[in-house]
Amino acid sequence: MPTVSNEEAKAAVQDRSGAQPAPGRMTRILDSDFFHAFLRSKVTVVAACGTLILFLLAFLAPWIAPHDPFDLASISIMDARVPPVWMDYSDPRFVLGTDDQGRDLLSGIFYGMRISLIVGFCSVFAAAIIGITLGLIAGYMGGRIDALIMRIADVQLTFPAILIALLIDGVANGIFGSLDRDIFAFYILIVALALSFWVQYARTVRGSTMVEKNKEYVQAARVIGLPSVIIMARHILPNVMGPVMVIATINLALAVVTEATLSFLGVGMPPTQPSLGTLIAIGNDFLYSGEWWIAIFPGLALALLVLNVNLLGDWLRDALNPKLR
Amino acid sequence: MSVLDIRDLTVEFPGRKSVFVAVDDVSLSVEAGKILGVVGESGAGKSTVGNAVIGLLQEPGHIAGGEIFLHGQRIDRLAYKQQRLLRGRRIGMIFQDPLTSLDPLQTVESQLVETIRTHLPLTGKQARQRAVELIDAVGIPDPEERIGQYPHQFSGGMRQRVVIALALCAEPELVIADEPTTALDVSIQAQILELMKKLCAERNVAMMVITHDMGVIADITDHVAVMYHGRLVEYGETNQVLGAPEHPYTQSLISAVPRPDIKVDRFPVVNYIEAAGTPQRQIDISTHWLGKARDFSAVSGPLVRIRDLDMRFETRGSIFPSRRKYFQAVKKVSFDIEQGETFGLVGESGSGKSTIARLVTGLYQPTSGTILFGETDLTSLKNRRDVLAMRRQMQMIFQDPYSSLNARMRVREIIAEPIRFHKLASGNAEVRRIVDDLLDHVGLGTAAGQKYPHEFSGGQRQRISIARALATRPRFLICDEPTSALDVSIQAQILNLLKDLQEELRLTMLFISHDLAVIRQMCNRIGVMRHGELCEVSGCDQLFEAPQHAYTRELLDLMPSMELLSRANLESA
Amino acid sequence: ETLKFAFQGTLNALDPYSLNETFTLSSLGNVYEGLTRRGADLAIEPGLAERWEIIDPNRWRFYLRKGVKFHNGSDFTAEDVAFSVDRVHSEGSDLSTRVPADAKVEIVDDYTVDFVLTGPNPILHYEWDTFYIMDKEWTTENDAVKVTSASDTAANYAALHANGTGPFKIASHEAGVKTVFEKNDGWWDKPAHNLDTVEFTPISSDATRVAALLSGELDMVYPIPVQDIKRVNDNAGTVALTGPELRTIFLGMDQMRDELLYSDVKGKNPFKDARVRKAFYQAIDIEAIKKKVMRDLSTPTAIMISPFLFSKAGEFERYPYDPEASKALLAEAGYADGFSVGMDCPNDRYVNDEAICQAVTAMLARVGVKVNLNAQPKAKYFAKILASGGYDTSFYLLGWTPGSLDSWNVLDNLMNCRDETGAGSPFNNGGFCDAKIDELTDQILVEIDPDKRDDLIAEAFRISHDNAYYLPLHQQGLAWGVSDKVQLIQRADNQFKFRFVTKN
Amino acid sequence: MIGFATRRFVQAMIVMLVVALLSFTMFRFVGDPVNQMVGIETSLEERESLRERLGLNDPIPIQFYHFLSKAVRFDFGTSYQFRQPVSDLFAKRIPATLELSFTSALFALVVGIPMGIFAGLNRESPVSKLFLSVSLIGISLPTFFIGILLIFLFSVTLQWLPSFGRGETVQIGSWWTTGFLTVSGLKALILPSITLGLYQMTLIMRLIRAEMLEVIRTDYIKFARARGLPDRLVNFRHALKNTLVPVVTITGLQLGSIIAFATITETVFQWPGMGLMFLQAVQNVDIPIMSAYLLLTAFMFVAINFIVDILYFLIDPRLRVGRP
Ligand SMILES: Nc1ncnc2c1ncn2[C@@H]1O[C@H](COP(=O)(O)OP(=O)(O)OP(=O)(O)O)[C@@H](O)[C@H]1O
Ligand SMILES: Nc1ncnc2c1ncn2[C@@H]1O[C@H](COP(=O)(O)OP(=O)(O)OP(=O)(O)O)[C@@H](O)[C@H]1O
Ligand SMILES: [Mg+2]
Ligand SMILES: [Mg+2]
Ligand code: NI
Repeated sequence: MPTVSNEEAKAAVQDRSGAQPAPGRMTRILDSDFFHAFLRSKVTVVAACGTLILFLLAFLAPWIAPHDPFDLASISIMDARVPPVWMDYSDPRFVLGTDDQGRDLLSGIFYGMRISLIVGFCSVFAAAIIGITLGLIAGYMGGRIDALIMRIADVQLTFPAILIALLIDGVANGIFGSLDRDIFAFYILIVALALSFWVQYARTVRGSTMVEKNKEYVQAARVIGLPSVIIMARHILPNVMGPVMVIATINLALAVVTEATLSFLGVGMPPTQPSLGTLIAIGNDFLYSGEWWIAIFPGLALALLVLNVNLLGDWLRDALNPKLR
Repeated sequence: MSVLDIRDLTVEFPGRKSVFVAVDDVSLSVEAGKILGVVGESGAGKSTVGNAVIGLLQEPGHIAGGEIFLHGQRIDRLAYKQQRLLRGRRIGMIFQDPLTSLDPLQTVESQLVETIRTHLPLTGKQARQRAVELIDAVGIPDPEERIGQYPHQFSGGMRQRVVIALALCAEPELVIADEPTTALDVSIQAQILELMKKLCAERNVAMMVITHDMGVIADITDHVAVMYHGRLVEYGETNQVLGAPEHPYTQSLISAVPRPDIKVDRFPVVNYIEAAGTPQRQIDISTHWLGKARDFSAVSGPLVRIRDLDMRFETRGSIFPSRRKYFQAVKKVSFDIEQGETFGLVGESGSGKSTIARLVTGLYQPTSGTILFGETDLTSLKNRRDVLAMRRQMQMIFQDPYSSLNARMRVREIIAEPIRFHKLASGNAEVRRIVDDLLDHVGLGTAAGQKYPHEFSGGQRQRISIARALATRPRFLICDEPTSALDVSIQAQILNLLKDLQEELRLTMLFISHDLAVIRQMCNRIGVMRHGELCEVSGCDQLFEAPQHAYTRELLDLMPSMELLSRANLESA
Repeated sequence: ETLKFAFQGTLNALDPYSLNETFTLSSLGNVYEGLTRRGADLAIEPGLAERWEIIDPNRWRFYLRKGVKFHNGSDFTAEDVAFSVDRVHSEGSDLSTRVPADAKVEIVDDYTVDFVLTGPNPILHYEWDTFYIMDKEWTTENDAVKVTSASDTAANYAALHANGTGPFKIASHEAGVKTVFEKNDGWWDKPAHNLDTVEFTPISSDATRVAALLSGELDMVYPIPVQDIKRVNDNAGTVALTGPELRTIFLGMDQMRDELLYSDVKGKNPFKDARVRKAFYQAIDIEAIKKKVMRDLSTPTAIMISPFLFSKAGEFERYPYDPEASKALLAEAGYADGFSVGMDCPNDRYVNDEAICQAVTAMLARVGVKVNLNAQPKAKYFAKILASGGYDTSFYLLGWTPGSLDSWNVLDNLMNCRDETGAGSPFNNGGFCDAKIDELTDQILVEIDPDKRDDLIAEAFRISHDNAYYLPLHQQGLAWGVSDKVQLIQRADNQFKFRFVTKN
Repeated sequence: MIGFATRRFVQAMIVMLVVALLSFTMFRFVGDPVNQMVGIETSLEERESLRERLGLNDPIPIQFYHFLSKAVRFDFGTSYQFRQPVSDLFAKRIPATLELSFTSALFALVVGIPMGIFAGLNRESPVSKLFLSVSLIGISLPTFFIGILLIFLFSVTLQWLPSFGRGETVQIGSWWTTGFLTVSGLKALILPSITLGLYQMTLIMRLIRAEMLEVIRTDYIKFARARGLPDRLVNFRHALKNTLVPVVTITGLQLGSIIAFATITETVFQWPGMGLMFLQAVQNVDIPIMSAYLLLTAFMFVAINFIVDILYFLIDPRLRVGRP
């Protein structure tokens, strides 16, 4: 094994940092340990590409999907439940077949994924932000503030997403009237999901924060004179992010699925604009009758998405931990 | 026959762009009943050798070449299972960082008992009995009571002793002790060294002791290995090496050992530096960033006045107040620290020194008593703004450098943070410059800024901690064992820097240390602590020449002798 | 033999007057009996009354069956009939319409009762097959005279126990979990069934219900989703029984408001224009819905009542599916570019209700009408579109089965004028008002001669058809899944009567 | 401790008050209960009188007051659907739900914890990667879908396990019925508990794995290894215990939601528990059941979180801050 002598190594190290002229931002990113660690993990690169492709498919759906499943005038019930092309009685127009309304399943997955992605990511993100903030405050401050936040969390826990959605929907209807529900559907979904998810983050972060705040590095930060906000954000937060990332990536799946349930309850997207979860729910009814593709393909798409995002999340969590690189 | 035989050991830490060779072609051997001392520059690879022997190199480090034999059996290639069987039973390991080596969630007792029962066929009761004996043997008072406590309830030195007890409890044939006495006062240190010597003599144990303390080397070792930059530069019998060092690094190292007997102006520095070593310049404080004018309000009289300070920890909680148990860590302590003075605090391990430091910085609320900083009573500060203002003037170097560093931040960010936050620099570029400069001054080199704390050796971590404390340009610096993990050359460099700062800026310091030589060189006045009480406060020379209190005399008597260090070398300093 | 079966809904209270709902009445009909009952073909048969006659237009006389005993052993007499009529009228009863409020019961002797009416009513006894006679002594003894209503704090005895005269007794009942019926050995009629016990479990999930049948755990489940019919038939040992149901599925439109609540047409109501309604009618390809959504398990219809319930139904024919004609009509009405309208639809009430709405939405899109579909579970849906929600809808899908199996019920509930509060025809959610239909409805109620009556009914339906007041879609089908071991009779009213079942 | 507990109890009361208030506001949006209580043909006047009798026309604060004053006497009224006292209904349903929750929690923990540890220790092992991915696919599919697939496989095709219900149950004492004591009862538990526990299992497994990855790189684990402790001790006593704070938090929350909201699983498997009843109550706007249920849930969550908070102290001695 070729070994580099001590001096050379030290020299190399020194070269890297100071002497060179400041490189451009792009070079800096490409040159960073982070990016390097990324490239080194094959699985992650694949997962990142997979995620990217799924995102592109979803957001470019109007341009790349062979049909527009949300354009009602273009779909025909007579095309309903056509099997995928490699099966008998298929139709070359519909590669993966059609659903019970005659929507092209491939296009439906693209379009539906867009809804699912927006709702899923926004709600998980919002929930994580709320939860982390409140959790940090509760854990770090303790005492009354902690009790208050945690009891609010208890109240919140009592109400499952379904009830929250109904509540918000009712309030929104009361305020805005029922007219613009298409526009509000998104917000209602996101708010309802975010509200029902944040507690997990808050409680987890709080628990870990209570442990972390007694550690010496936090005390050192206090001795420096950093204000609580900075201690929480810069010192404690990175050290409690591990579980948060796990929950967040898993929650994505839950959000997508819950969105479908809420839509069924009439507080989400209209049935003429099925999301990925809704497609699965529709297909679920057709499993016994042999029309498996309606559920299986969207299910696969969702599983693929969740898998990729989780693999990315796993890697990111490891990468954020310098000891694991 | 030698118990441990290391042949041509090379250990590498592959980085992204280059491979860092931490140990370069080192060959050593330790014989049964003999003690091998390993000294050398901080970051030279001493701990890495120890870790390699026990097979617990931190990833991504790995053995790149060489062989390790235990009683003639090759152990560096053993399967995981067999390697495990060696650990504890045949090789006892004392890691350098005793404060993080103990599981925070288990009592000391359970950690001891489980280790004993893993290796020895004892019942739970017997194991506990033995655990108590061990704890007693390493000099922890009140073992029956103490053993049921958790590591965080122990002082630094006590934790170090627990770790020693854990390493020795299965009576291994080889003990690797990585700086086993850094946090111990001289009397405990003597006791521990005695214990180790006894083990060697009576049970024929082979021992490898890594240390910076030349006194320890002289005292107990049979052979010495000197390491520099990953390589073995000198290796031989202790008398030989200490008395007539051959390699210039060894010579210069010995010459830099601080002297407890006379007070000198500056610490002698090591003048042997290889090409790529860290530059050591004397700085000109008047033009340097560290010396820039500071806007602290003037204070008349002592800067810090401590009055009747009491600190009580609850060691057992209960719903019934009568069943609660308390531990009185600090009892009615009062002293003043004048502006521009260094107040030394020495004393028994576990006597409450770190607790006082923490009380002063406000990390603990005292049970009673007042701490005046200038005219402000720190214990009654409520206003957040005032607290912050105080904090800026006051900094602390923690006893345990590693756990006081946020493992997820790069060293550069760690040091830059106080500068940014206290707005001591005008822009990012300046912050960067200051950080690089500080890193230079503590002998780490600017490249270190890119790395994370876990990538450093024990001494290097301690220097990061020092750099961070200096970064705020404090008026009052609390140093809790600031140089315990540093080799004499770095120690000299840093202590000299502190002295310079003190001279120019009237930096006030509370200096906690077990190293009486360092105390003697650094401090104007010294407090001696025992059992939470301050038994004596007096001027430096007076204390060393005419100690009042019996305990002080005991301490001074136990200072390791320097006889073996050749007179010639001492003279040349 | 033991019959195990599942239904999608639950059997809650056992009080036969507390809920006017098909499944509850159907189940209790195995335990309780009415004065009349309906046979396999839904023809009215003598039940607890052996025969009856109209002695003058306002007085009906019923001759009760002798020797009939309730499950607890007490005799069935005229007292019980009178008691039951009182009870069904009492507060908390959900079936009070079974007997006209002003009808009086006169006990002639122990086995003869007269019903005295204030005016002629040819269909007085049409719904009596589900007006179950209770035992006066048992009910009084157990302090259950008052019908348990939702506002009570304690359930009364009759809600948890049953004491009828029917072929089965209730052996145990845990609402929402399981109900066990036991053969009544003392039943007055000769049993055609060979069952000893019947176990009922509610299974709300369609797939689970079908799975339980396929795996042989159950002998009979209903309903089964239309898409699973093939699967059930293909599976060895099970068959799907299908047949027409009496429920008519139709679309209604708000024709009352001057401006639609949910539409981009402002200042006027397009549905007030018959051409728009006809355009909608002709835009809907009902055959496609039948084939693709209902998998042939539906019968497209042109009128608002099942052809089984109205002899002249065959005279009506749907307007043909013709998108071009539809567009032309829209253009004529001034909506050449179409318009948008919100549609309300339940998604758990009727067979494939949401899918039908979606198909309609897509079909209307093809003629330029943009429909914003709002599909909801029935609880929210009904709360919105019915009187209690202020008829908050512009366009909706609804299904209707006339409880009396007679057209008058349809006319009275769905097709007469109403005001904002629902007085008049409460379920005329669209609120259209045609004085002629109202007039005909009143005549039909009192017309005794069946032929004349049918003519009047036909005339009323004709008016509705010509004006496209409603857009009838189809009669929805019934689909029951049955094990090969079981023979049974599927009645078009979707009632499952154990007395027709044999198992081997 | 006693002080802590009483404080929490007072807080729990406040929480329940808020829950009661919120549920009251909410029920106005869920639908009209009267529609569910009567047949579709019931006349408007009757509906109106029913509303009146139910007190649904009273001003909300009055309704709230009535509700509260009864609730403190554990009287939650009569279910609109079942016409039975809500408390009786709960008593009947609770055993089913608790047994199912217990089994699935057991499943989640017994599978999740060891697999999490394994995956954390053997980061690169193909087995752990496979397990992580498969469990992810498991959770990315909706519960109902998984339930149906399991039923299809094990009930319809293989005919090994029942597709619905609790099987035979045995009465213990006056109100508890158990499925643990009969073969059919145990068989009936398998599919629903897997369906219900899959999500929690995945979550716990991934959490433990993530935390393990960090913990095993700490100095005290290194030292524990250096002392030659057997892997079992190192992994379980030292490493696992140090990962527990987030795990206990999430387990507590998940356990709560298993018990409280097993709605979908219970629906798919027609499990006669509280979740099923709750879903039916939501669909049928059965306000007494819903509000009693929410109060019960609120209390349960407060209790679970109380236990979790106590567990923190038991797990981590540093949290028992010794203050004079
Ligand atoms: N995980 C790591 N990654 C990269 N480099 C490392 C890592 N651990 C140690 N090093 C480097 O290896 C060298 C040797 O470290 P080691 O801990 O053996 O030093 P040491 O001789 O024990 O020093 P000290 O006396 O300060 O403890 C140091 O320069 C350190 O920076
Ligand atoms: N959180 C705590 N709970 C209980 N006892 C404590 C706690 N912290 C410290 N102690 C006890 O207080 C005493 C003083 O501890 P301190 O850390 O101040 O000692 P020290 O003088 O710094 O010793 P060393 O030189 O070994 O670091 C010790 O006996 C220690 O066990
Ligand atoms: Mg070291
Ligand atoms: Mg200390
Ligand atoms: Ni400088």
